[in-house]
Amino acid sequence: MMLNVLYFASLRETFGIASEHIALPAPATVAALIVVLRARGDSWFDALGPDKRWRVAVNEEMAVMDTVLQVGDAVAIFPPVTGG
Amino acid sequence: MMLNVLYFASLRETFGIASEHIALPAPATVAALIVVLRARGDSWFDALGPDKRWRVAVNEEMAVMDTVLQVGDAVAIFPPVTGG
Amino acid sequence: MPTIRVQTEDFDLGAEVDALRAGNAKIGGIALFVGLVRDINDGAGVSTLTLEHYPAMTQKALVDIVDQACARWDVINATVIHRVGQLMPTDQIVLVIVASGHRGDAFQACEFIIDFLKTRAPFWKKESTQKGERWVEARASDDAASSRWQALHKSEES
Amino acid sequence: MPTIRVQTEDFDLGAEVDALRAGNAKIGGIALFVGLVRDINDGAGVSTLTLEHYPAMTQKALVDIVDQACARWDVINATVIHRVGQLMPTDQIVLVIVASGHRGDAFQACEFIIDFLKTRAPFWKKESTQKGERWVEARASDDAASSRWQALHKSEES
Repeated sequence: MMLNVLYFASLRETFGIASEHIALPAPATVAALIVVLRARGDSWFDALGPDKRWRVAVNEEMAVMDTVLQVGDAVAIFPPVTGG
Repeated sequence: MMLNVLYFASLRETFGIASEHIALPAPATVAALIVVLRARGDSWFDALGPDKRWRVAVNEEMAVMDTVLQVGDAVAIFPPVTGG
Repeated sequence: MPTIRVQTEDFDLGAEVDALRAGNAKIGGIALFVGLVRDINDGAGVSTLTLEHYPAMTQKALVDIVDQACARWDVINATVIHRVGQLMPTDQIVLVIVASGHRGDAFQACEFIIDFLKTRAPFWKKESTQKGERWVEARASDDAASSRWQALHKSEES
Repeated sequence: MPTIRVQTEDFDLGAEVDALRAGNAKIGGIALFVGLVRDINDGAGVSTLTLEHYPAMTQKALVDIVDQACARWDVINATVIHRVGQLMPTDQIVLVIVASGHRGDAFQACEFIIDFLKTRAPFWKKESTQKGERWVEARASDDAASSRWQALHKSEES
């Protein structure tokens, strides 16, 4: 299934990309997507490591590693927010 | 010694007077002044009873029954404040 | 320097915030409280509210409350304005503004000042309602709001 | 109806309070918080601050935070405005206003909204300092400020 993956703030700069389409075998969770992204190595492997602080939102709502993904979902990956 | 005694808000209306000079034998406390005022009877006796809520300030600072009065002190007697 | 005023005229909240800030780039957050005249108080329609105070004591009491707030929290600047005289429903009664480096201090100092003002500053309200005139009674909830800062203070020390 | 906006333009605090009140005589108190750009953050002089956000999610996140505040406290009306784009020291970043019948509810709902906004709304700050550009790190103190409302909520229920 196809997902729309978005990156924000320092992660967008680290990866050098703001968004992309990624195909993943269904059913999949956020954790499965992260495995695919880390497998790209280099900054992907480092920045999305379990020792790093980052967040995921699915369809504009905060999600966790177990959140199940559906075809067409918008998955956003970003550092902890710093607004206000 | 002479004191300047002031009444505010509902107590001013109850007593029908905003301020007066009262002579008291020195040394005296706030409690002694209250005894003198209550001895006037009627609304004075009722309004300043221990079952009623009222406050005293001496020279513009909150005081208690034991506060010692000096000649020329401004003693203000008023209901609990309701500003803000 | 804190601004502390008692006045019959209305105040302009935006202008007071601007004056308080005065371009100070150390200020990270401003907490503000404005109290308004409501038309219903304990079920009776209020047509006017008259505020009396004890002029010789009021300024002293407000300065003391603001000083206490400045001693307890990181306060860069503060403003307290309280109106007296006759007011109508929706009129502004009181304004408290606190500027700080950090929002937690701004909120706490602002709430402390209004809580203490409500129990320690010599103002009294008289309502004119359809049933006639009456002096507003002090609220137990205001005493509770004020005394919780004392409890907090003690626990901070321990 | 709450007003929730994300915009590049500055906002007029006084005008926003007026719009929020709209002559409603049930409002007894208004608590307000405005966050400003400071020129010093962790010791480096800040010359500009750039705010990025996730547009599709921002509005939804802010509406959700305000809804939670309305469910927990007596909120008559609320306003949240957050700026994005490039800002300078002393510029206004964020405005939260809560109108309530009573001041305690106004203060708590206002502080809750800004605390949750700081940890749950998708905004990111990048500072340009004399040392170059850097993304602002999330603060542990903001997580603590946000999570204490959860603790409070649990203790209210018990």
